[in-house]
Amino acid sequence: MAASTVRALLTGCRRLCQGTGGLTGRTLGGLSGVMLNVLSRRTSEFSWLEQRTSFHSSAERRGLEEFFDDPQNWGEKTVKSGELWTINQLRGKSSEDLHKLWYVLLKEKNMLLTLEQESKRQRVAMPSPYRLYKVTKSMEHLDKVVNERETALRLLQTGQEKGRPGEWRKDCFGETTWHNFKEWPIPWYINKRHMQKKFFALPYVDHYERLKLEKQMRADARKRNADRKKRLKLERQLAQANKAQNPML
Amino acid sequence: MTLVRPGKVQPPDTVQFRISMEMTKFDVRNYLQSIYNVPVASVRTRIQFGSNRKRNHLLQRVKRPDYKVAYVQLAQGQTFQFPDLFPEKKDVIESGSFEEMQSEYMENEKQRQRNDPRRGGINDWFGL
Amino acid sequence: MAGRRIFGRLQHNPDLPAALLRPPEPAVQRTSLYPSVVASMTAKSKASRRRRIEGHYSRVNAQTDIGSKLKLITGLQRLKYVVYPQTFALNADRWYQHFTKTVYRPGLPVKGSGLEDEELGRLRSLLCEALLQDFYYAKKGRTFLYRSHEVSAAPFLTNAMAILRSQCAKHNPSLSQGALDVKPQVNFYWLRGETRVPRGHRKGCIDPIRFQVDDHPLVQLRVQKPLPEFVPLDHVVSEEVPFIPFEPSRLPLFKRQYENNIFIGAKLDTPCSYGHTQFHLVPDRFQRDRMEKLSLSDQIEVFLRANAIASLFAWTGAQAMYQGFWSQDDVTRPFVSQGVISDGKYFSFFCYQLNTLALAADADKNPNRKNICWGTQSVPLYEAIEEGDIKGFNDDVFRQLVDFFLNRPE
Amino acid sequence: MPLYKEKEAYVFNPYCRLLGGVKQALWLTKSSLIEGLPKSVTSIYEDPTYTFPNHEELVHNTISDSCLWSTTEEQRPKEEYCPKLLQGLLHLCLLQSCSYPGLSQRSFIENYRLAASWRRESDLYLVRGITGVVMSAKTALEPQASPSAIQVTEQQALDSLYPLSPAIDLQEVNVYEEQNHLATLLYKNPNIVHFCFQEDVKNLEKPVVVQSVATDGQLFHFMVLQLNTLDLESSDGIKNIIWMDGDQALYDTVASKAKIRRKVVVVPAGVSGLKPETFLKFWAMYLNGAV
Repeated sequence: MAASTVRALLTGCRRLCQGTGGLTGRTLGGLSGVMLNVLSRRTSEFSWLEQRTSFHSSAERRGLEEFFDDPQNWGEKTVKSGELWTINQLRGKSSEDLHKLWYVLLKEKNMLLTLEQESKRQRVAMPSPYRLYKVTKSMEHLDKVVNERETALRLLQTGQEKGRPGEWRKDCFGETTWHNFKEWPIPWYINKRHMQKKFFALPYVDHYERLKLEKQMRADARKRNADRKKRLKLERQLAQANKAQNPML
Repeated sequence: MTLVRPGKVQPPDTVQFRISMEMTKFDVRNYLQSIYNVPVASVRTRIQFGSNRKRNHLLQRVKRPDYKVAYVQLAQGQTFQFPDLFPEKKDVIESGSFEEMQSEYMENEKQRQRNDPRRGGINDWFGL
Repeated sequence: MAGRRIFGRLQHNPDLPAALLRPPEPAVQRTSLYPSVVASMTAKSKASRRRRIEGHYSRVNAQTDIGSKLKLITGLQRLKYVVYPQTFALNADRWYQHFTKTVYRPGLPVKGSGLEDEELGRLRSLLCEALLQDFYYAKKGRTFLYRSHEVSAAPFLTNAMAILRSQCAKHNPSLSQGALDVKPQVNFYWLRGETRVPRGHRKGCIDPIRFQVDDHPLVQLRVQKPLPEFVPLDHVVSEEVPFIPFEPSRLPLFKRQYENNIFIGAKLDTPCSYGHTQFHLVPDRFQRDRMEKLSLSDQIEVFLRANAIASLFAWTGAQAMYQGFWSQDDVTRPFVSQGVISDGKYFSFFCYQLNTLALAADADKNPNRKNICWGTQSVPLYEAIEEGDIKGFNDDVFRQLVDFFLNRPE
Repeated sequence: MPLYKEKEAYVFNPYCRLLGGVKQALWLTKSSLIEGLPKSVTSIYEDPTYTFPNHEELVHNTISDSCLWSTTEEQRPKEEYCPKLLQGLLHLCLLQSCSYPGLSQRSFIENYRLAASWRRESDLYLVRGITGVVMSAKTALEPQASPSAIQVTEQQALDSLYPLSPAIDLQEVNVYEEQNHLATLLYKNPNIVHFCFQEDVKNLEKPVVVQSVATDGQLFHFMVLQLNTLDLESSDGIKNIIWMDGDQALYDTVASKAKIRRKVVVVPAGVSGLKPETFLKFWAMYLNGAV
């Protein structure tokens, strides 16, 4: 299952490398890959083709040079970059676009990791280190969107929310955790290893459970009180300030 | 996957990477061939032990994480040289910016604190 | 088992290592009345280091018995690079040329033989029979992955070589007096280049780089008299030995420490101490179709060359060491051996002439002395075996094979 | 399992040690034993025209090469040098093939897989295993015993092993399918008789003769088997004939260093007590069928 997914990804990626999209090319003017998509975000009514023609990229770079930034950016203190992809922006994209965007981000991330390592080695500051955070976050968001879509599809097709069935269960400390089901070569009712597992808590745990609950409630209450106090103090200060400004009132 | 500058001199067709621990030789080969379109002839990997000699203020050992190193030999006679990513660049100061004002001020201060050349190097306290 | 053997050996000769490692330094002839001023033996200076090294050299040179000479040369155990003749490393041939100071020349120096066609035809029918026997008639079971060559190709080559040797012995009487080793062991140990010890208690010392070859040819022929040289010793070869500026570990080559061995496949007592021909089998890992699948088809010939250079150098060098030559006492006559590398179908032929053993950094003075390896590209012996019949038998390869067998000592 | 059979079969493989020894083997294969080698072999052995030139030195070199010289250790262990010695001797014999054209029509197969099965008194017996070297020739060996000698065997009675079971020390297995492969041979194994016995064809028109040589590196056992019958169910009728010449030492001792006990040389260094006659017997067996 996993292997076929990876293969599908790789083939798609190869297609991406061969048929050059606007995404793979680099922008002029020292904008990095993240920046490049800002335009497409604003002008979402443009089709892919129009973007490619209107958005002229430099000659396609191949091979290991993609592990490095644009040579014009070498030695710069700061490199301009676009904003990170928010999850809402990504939700509006088609799956095919997301697939392509994933590899663009991946390459960008590898490039930034290479740059980071090299700057550590040369003991100089990495130019615009925040880029790495932005790429990582974008990838996280993208992953979330893809998962959302998978879940929605699964719900439609099978009515299951999770890809792998499971349920909330208690463990021997009385904690309730999510338990993933798995396939057993031996049926569970004759499986000794499975029967040794405890999905319940004995009565002597009850006391500690209660203590834990109490602790949690205390923490909640403390937080609530602190918030309330802060609010009252602010209100008081505001009232005083208003009074000072308008003594007439 | 991080392309790193090799610590010891490598033959020109060898590229050194730092990869995640889960990646195997075959993964590296497929990754480079499919995503980056790089012809790969052979891949060798090893795991670098991160040192745990360092101690913290409680004299506990602090471990640096281990990482996996991959040496990739390129096929088709390709060679690779790690570029200089931080070349020396001339700083051009824009007119009217804060840096320009700062440098101007510093220059004036230096000028003010310099001794009077007409005194011929005689100390300040000497004379009227 | 091994423990008992080692214990038995110790029992025979309890003081063996110490006695062999430090024989007395030969006395220098005295000319003046007073002893000459020499550097200290134990100081940490360049002069005393030189004195220690020269003492070792003179000690080795003073040995008349070759066995103890070899023991002295190989006595010091340190980490050494293990050179595998059948290596997975890419472009290993240029590295091996550098390690062994060998130039490679395409083409073979051997002249054609004078066998009549009738005789050749008889030999060919025998060879074809052996071929059919092992690839067609004999029922073979299933084998392990990458080991099918051990089932078909290895017995074919062993049988074919034994048959050809026995048939050619009529024309080449030295073969009938010679020895045929099946799966022998060939070892060679040599020094080449210098390096700084990176860590350890000897950190910072300048140390020679040590190499060891442990080779296992499929079959080898040894004879009692040396083969004639291909070119004279002072023949200057125009080709340059490729220089590799990197450490051998970048090939990659790995360091190990174990007993240093110099061995031609038989001990010093053997009457057949000169090499004739070696036969190597290409393992299944390096079969053509597999290399092509890995898009390494340019490495097929490179692999064969590297194999020939490393194993023939090791074998010929060991023969020269058996005659008492070593790196500080260079060879006075060239040593020669031949090699055939085959996977049962494709054959490639190599001739090796050892012109120098002085490879260590302090002995490598004469740039004109180089070892020479002649070789051919691999050519198929036949096209295919179909229905008990051999299609497209290549007579040139066969003739070349017979020529190798007919090469006789003067 | 359609091929499953209730009755268990007895398997002989190289790891079996027969308690009954030759007697048991003879009973299992329904053979009668004749000490010494058959006439065709002894005639070659005694004929001076077939002597091997310069054989003493060559055999000496072969022994010391396989045992002492071919290793960086002091001496090879027996398991290693025994096949090496046999191979060396065979190559030595092969060198003479230019003088005897018949010898070039031979071929060797190493590690040959054998399988044979037969029924003897309603029990199924099997031979399985890997032989050392099998040498096969294009022409069959002539029958060594005359038809009258074969008829004589009818009267001879087989020694029974009573009180032992004839299947003692054989491995019991359930057999699904009976296999038969064809082979003629020359190999190294102490348990000779069984391997020699191979079922060639169901009905024998002409007796089949095979030869075998077994060695442990020092002692040589020569054996010739003539297969007269394949009707092994009953103990009556004509029987197979086996000539055996066992325990022929090729040399007395071989050692890399002299072994001295109480100032007396017990084992001298090198090969000592070389007996070229044993090699000549080997050579005669090799030459048999080619001249």
